[in-house]
Amino acid sequence: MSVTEMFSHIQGFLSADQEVREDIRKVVQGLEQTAREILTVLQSVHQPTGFKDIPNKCLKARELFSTVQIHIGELRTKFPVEQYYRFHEHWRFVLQRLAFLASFVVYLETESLVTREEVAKILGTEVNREKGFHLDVEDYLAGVLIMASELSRLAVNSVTAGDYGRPLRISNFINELDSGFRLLNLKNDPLRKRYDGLKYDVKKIEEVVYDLSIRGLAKEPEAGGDK
Amino acid sequence: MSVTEMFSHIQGFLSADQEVREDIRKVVQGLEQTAREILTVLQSVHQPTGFKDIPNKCLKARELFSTVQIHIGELRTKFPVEQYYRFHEHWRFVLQRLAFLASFVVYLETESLVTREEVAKILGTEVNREKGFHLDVEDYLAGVLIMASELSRLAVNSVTAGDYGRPLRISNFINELDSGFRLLNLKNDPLRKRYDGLKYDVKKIEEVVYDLSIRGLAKEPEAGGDK
Amino acid sequence: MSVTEMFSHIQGFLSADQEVREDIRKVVQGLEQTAREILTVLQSVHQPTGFKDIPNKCLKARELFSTVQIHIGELRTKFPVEQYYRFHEHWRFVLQRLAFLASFVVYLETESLVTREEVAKILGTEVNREKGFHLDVEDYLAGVLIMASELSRLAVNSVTAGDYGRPLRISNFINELDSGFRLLNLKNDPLRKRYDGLKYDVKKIEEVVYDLSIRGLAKEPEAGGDK
Amino acid sequence: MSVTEMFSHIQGFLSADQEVREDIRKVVQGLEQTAREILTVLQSVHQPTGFKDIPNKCLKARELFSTVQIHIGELRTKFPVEQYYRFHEHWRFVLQRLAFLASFVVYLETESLVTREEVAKILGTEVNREKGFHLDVEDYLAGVLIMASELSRLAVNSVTAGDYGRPLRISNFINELDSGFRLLNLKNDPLRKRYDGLKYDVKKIEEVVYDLSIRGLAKEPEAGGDK
Amino acid sequence: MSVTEMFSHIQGFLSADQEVREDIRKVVQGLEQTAREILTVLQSVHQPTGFKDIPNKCLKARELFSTVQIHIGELRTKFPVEQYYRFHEHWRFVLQRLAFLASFVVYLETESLVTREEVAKILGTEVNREKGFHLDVEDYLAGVLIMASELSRLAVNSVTAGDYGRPLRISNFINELDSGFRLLNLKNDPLRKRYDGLKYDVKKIEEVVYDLSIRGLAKEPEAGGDK
Amino acid sequence: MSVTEMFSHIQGFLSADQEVREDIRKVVQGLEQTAREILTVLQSVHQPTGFKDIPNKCLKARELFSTVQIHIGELRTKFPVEQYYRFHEHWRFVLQRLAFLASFVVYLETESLVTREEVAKILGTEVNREKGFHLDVEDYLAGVLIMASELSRLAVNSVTAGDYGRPLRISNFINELDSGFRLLNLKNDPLRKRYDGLKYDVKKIEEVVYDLSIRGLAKEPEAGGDK
Amino acid sequence: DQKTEDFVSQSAVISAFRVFQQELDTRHDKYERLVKLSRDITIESKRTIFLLHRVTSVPNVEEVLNEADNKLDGVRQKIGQIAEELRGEDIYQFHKAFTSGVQEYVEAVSFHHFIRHRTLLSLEEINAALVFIKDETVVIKAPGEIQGACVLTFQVTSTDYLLGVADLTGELMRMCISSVGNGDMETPFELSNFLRDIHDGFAYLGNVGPYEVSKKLHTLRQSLGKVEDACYMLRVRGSEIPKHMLADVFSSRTAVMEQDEEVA
Amino acid sequence: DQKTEDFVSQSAVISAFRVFQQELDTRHDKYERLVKLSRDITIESKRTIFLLHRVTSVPNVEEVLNEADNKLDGVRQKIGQIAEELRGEDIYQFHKAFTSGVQEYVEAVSFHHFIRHRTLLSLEEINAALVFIKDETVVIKAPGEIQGACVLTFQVTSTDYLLGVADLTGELMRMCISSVGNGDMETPFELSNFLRDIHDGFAYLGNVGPYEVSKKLHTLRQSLGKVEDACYMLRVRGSEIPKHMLADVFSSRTAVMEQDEEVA
Ligand SMILES: [Mn+2]
Ligand SMILES: [Mn+2]
Repeated sequence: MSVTEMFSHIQGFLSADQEVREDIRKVVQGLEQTAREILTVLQSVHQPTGFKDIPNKCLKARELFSTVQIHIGELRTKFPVEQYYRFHEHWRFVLQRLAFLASFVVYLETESLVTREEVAKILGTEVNREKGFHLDVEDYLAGVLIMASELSRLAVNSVTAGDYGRPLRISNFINELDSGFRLLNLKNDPLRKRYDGLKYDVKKIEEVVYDLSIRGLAKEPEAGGDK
Repeated sequence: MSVTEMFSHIQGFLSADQEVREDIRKVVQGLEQTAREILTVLQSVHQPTGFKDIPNKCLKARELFSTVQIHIGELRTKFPVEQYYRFHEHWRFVLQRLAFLASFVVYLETESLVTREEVAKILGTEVNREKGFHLDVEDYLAGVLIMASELSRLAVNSVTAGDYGRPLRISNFINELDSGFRLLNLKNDPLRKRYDGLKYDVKKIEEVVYDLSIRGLAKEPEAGGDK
Repeated sequence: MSVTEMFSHIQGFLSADQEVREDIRKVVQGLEQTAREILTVLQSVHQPTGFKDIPNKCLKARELFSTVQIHIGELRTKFPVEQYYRFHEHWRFVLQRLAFLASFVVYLETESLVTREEVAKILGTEVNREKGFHLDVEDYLAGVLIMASELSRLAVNSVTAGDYGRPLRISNFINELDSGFRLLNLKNDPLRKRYDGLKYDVKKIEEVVYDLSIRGLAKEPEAGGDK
Repeated sequence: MSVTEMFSHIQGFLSADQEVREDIRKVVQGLEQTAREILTVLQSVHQPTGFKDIPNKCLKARELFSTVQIHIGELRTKFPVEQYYRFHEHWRFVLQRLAFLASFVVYLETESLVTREEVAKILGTEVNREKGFHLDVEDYLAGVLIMASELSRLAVNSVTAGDYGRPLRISNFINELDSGFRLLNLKNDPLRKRYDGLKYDVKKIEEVVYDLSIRGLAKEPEAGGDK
Repeated sequence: MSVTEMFSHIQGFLSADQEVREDIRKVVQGLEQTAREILTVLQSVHQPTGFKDIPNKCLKARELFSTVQIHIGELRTKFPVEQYYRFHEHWRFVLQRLAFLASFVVYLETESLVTREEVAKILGTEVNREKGFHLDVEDYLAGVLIMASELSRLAVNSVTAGDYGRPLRISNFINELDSGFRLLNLKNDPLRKRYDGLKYDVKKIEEVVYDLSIRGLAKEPEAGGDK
Repeated sequence: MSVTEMFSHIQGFLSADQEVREDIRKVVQGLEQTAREILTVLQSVHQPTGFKDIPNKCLKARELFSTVQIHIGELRTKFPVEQYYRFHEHWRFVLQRLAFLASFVVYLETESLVTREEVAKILGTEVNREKGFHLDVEDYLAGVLIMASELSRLAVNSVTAGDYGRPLRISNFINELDSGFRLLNLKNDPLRKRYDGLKYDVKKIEEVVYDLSIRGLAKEPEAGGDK
Repeated sequence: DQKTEDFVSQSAVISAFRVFQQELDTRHDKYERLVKLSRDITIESKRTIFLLHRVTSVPNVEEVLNEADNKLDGVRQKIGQIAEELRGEDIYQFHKAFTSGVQEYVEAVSFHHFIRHRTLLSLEEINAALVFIKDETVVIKAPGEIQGACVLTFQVTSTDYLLGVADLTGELMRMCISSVGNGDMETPFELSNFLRDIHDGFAYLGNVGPYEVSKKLHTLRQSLGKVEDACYMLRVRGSEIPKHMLADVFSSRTAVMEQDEEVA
Repeated sequence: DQKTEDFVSQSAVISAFRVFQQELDTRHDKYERLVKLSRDITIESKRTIFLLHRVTSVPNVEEVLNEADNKLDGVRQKIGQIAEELRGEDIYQFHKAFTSGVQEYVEAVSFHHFIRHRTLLSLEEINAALVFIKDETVVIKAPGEIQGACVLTFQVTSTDYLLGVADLTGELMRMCISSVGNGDMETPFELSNFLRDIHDGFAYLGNVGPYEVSKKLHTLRQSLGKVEDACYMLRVRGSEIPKHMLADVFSSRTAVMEQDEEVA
């Protein structure tokens, strides 16, 4: 085989690779667009009027997640399954955002922590690495941490909207989450840095609960009733 | 000696050094794991139910500190005593965390400031640099400052838990600490930056005490009775 | 003159410059030490017992300012008078702290804003640049802003100490100050950032006054009558 | 599943991952050591005496490549085959060095460009991505480019050693290589940057040939005889 | 012990530490000054006229090294021997420069590689870590690498000065050095980066030898006599 | 118009812009491909056999330039004419390469400097900015400078190919070019950097001419007679 | 003969380069003039913003707004000078020279607009105000220019608009905190809603928007947080009128507020 | 009574701040004017440097030097305007505003000096040329100013001088390469020695010098390397006149050089 033939052959490889990347990029753009739309729907819960129909907003978000599933379904056809990590960087960012949005919806619906399995189901990915296009553990965790910071904002705004019970429930939830994360031995990487931010969210929410309880506004059964 | 011999000889040095570092890293990982466990035990004091059996939590933490002592005992065998500062960066972070945990336990037990000697005893290190594996003064101070920030959180949460006397006591303690630090002439380093954070803790705690007094809730005998 | 000679010549310049800086640094260290001592004296006004003998504390502080004057007197001998801004960075920080301390003392004594002339007199500097070692207007303003933040803390603590009249007086004072600052066109520099902090001080004091007024504790006669 | 259970489960994942990385790192260290040994063998071709027994040096290098194959065989047992790109960064650097060494040996033996298949065979990897641990196209190309720069050095040193025919042959070879690379549409990445260096190698070799021809020293039969 | 007493005590520690650092800094400044003087002496070998009395320049440098020994002798009295690595950063830079200067002098005198023992003797430090103020292996290696780059400059300038034999000798020396370094397993640190620069020095010197040999100017007995 | 509507509106703008950029990128890829093909055709002039049918190679290149014109024709339809500099970065690089290729062809054909007007005609662009898609003067100059560096290579290789007249003609040409560039006031930008490279090209060619002249190979009659 | 030919070809190259020299110098000089204009615009816009912040503490808002409008007229004149410089040019060629000034103008003018109308000034409105009529129609440079010679426009790009609006949010946050400090109970909520709308708008743009905008998103989010915190605190405080201590809130309240007004 | 007292104290604060406002605005405006002057100085100095590079290719060096001197006179006038602005000020207060312009001037003027005198222009010589006599002695601002009012000086700091000289070395390197290209066999060696002296000088200063200088040391070392390489190559080439091919070197050589001169 001559040098020219060798390099033509290699150029074949490279072109194929570039096409795969181009294809992936396009699908990811669609995903990002949908993710932004879901975000817009869910962000409205922070508005004074937004607290009233959270269930409705969740329904709307759920509908948009079916579009996400279509995109993901398309994405997995764009490259061989065993090359997931070859192209990981292309979708890592948007997948973390989507994991955040999924866990936020589930929290708003049930006030509980979404499992990785549920997120996978909502997004239309596999859970197990072996089965194909999956949600990486670290990306799932990143999504959960983004949600934690959104919840600290929600605690503040729910008070503004006159809902004094929610902060206490958020506080309990976020404390549980914090304990969970303390079980993990994280490397010194972006996830670790994000986790370091969690303690500020915990503190912020505790201060909201404090403001309510010192004014006698945190009068839910769970609050301990000690005053 | 030929150049090759010289460099083979030097490679011996370098390999030995790399092995020492590898060994240290492993022991430090164990220390970090234990530190996270102690933290989990102590974190629960922030919860409404946690205020009830602080002594119990301190006992549990004390038990875990004996594991710390074992790790430290192992660590000191890994390198010659006079090279402490050669490898300082490897354990500096975890040692500061442990100093924080030790001083927090002591505060919870006695509401007083732990001395460096006590911390050294709890962790199983020497106090004097000359005697071997010790706790550097600056690492001790860093640990104390982390505790100060934990105390401002505790002041907030003790109000939520209905304990109105504690914030005032914390306020006095932290003011004393602040005066203490003002005696120090700190360099422009990480410790100085941490110390700059202390004034926010002082302020936060003062605001908690304010909230209690304006509502007539700060009426404990310890409060000085000057109103 | 050969190139080598010229560089020796310049080396002379540079060495002299370094010596000047070394000298300045030493005097500035003394100034910082004294500033910390004055701060410790004045910090005690925040404590419940501290409200009683403010005049006494002011006297003590005034005494320490005479040490400041000695240091400043020494400082001005260290460099040519027209090169003030060449070495400005060395003392800028401590001079702002001292301007703060001077304006705080004057406020505690008379509840009025110290003038630049008075600060200069207290510190032993000139007012006009032309006359020699002076206090830059931006450093004076920075000092005043640090005091504003100290006053918001004082408003909080005076309530704790049972002095309900002081917050209202502070509120008036700080509002006047705020009006003054609104006249200035600041660049995007540290002073601007500090001035942004003033808004939070104003807000905090307003909250204290509000807390007092809804409880009928804001007694008008005390407000301003004592000047 | 409780939050604690979920996170314990996840910690299992993370620990396994960290162990895999630790294992890989160790094998890669061995590979690097062997690569350095091969390099030392091959470097000696640049010395005046080295030109004499190039075949011998190639044989020695070939022997060392069997050690490489053993390391690679070990490496592929350390992680599931479909996660090649998950850990790619760990061995990418050393694999490029090895691809360089393999293509340099083949060039010295046959004065022709090694194919990717041959490199794979020499290193003991697969050629096809699907079959398992393989040599990525871009890493192969990077190795070839490192060789090109080594050849420009060889052209220079062969003249010093009195071999006036070799530079001309290298020049032809490198020109062919350059044409080959011009067929590729490279992204703006490290490989592209390396390729930009190729033109300096081409130019350097042309200048060596020039130096020979202007002095009438490039008169070998292989030189094309066109003058 | 009260908090104030504790902190006064600690301030004692910190002051002592700062004084030690201040003392060290002053001695190091002296060392740097002397190092610059030695550099000035040795740099003159690059001048066209400088090649003539290299021995003389070496003598001058040797004299200045006795000043170095005095400074080092003073330095070792400034801190306890087992805290070498606590203050290492203060003298690391200048010690590497001095190791370079010592190895350059020795090369100019004997055209051989200085051993670590010799450098230690020239600078007046210990060789063994255990014995006290020593020259760290990595600092010695850094000094040797700086010399390598100086030698590539010397090869160029010796040709300009009409000395055609020196480059060939430098080339042999530097190749030996390169082989030596290839025995080392360097971490990914500044030293590694410096070592990566060595290959440019090797190449540069080879090109000088090439330029000489193609013009028949490299006619020393060692050159192989192949033309 | 509500804030949301305004952002949707702007989103429209931005999407349109992105599409334009995507379109441009595709056409530019085609241009780059063609440019690489022209380069391959012209590169062969550097080879000993290549000197024989330069005219033929120029014809081939001219043919490929008609493809360039088609691409450029397409490119100008992709965006509004007055926004050339909005998207300049997308094609700047390839246009400089093409300007180089055009000026190289013209030099090979006529041994004279192509005018900006001619380049524009060859590439199918306008000369005047007002008329539409044009060639920026700095891009034209960059192309000319790339050619200069190619000519220094050609001078070297023409000697290898036994053409001793060409270097002298190139020398005259390049000197004229250098005089032209000396008239320009360049900013510290890429063009300035490229222009700095011209000095080295001039130097290299001068060296070739020197080599020829000391050997009596620089035959005056050939120098310039053929224009 | 040979030499003359040389000379002719030489002067061709040299004279071509003389043309390039002039072209490059002209371009560079223009760029420099635009940079200077941009700096002037930045400074004057910043001063206008400082002036506008006074509205939270003075009794006569309209007076401040008018003064600011006058200042902005001055800025617009400078922008007119930019437009003059860019007459017949591709504005993107010189965009870097004046982008920062234009962004600062967008910030100032949209701040002014918000204070007066409580809405977001649109890009179209901004551009509509940047039409300049020139008196000096005497100089007619090119034949085709005659009818348009007396009207000049300047078009702010959507990127500059977005960057200006992103900075505006910082000023809105400052205004919010000041309002709380001045005892204003309504403005903070208005600002909070407005800022949330802008925040959601930017979030919706996401990374479709220009790169520089995404760098500012973090600050924007922080500002929104500060404003939401302020509103939260107003609500929490407002919730609390403890019965056992209740005084005549409203009378004392108004007393305090009157005093505030005197001070301002 | 209370209210009047308030009013008085209020106006004291407010009027103090009005003074501060004026002081700050004046300072800021002055800074801005100095920045603009500095930009002008930079551009004109850079153009002078480009002009000076023509000396390696033109027959009449003196003409270029004179033209450059005229340009530098223009720059000095601008520096005079800076001096005017700084009259009675602490120049370090505004130093950042004009430091880059002054450095570029040092680079240009010392380049000019080197070409004419082949020595390094000293800081003292530079400053001696920055003395300005003002005609408008009519305006006497302060009583003490009378005798000095018509003479203004500007002092380049040693740091600015060093930074300018550090940049000069880049231009010297360019000049060296150009000289080789033009067949000049002597200038490169002169430049090499001069550059080595400056390099050794900077090495001797070491980290005693300002921080910005040490950042430039690497580039300086590179420039020196390029110049030393060029001299090396001249020497190697010059060593080689192969006997078996020797032609009439000198005659053909001069032919080539004559031709070069025609082109220039
Ligand atoms: Mn702004
Ligand atoms: Mn320059």
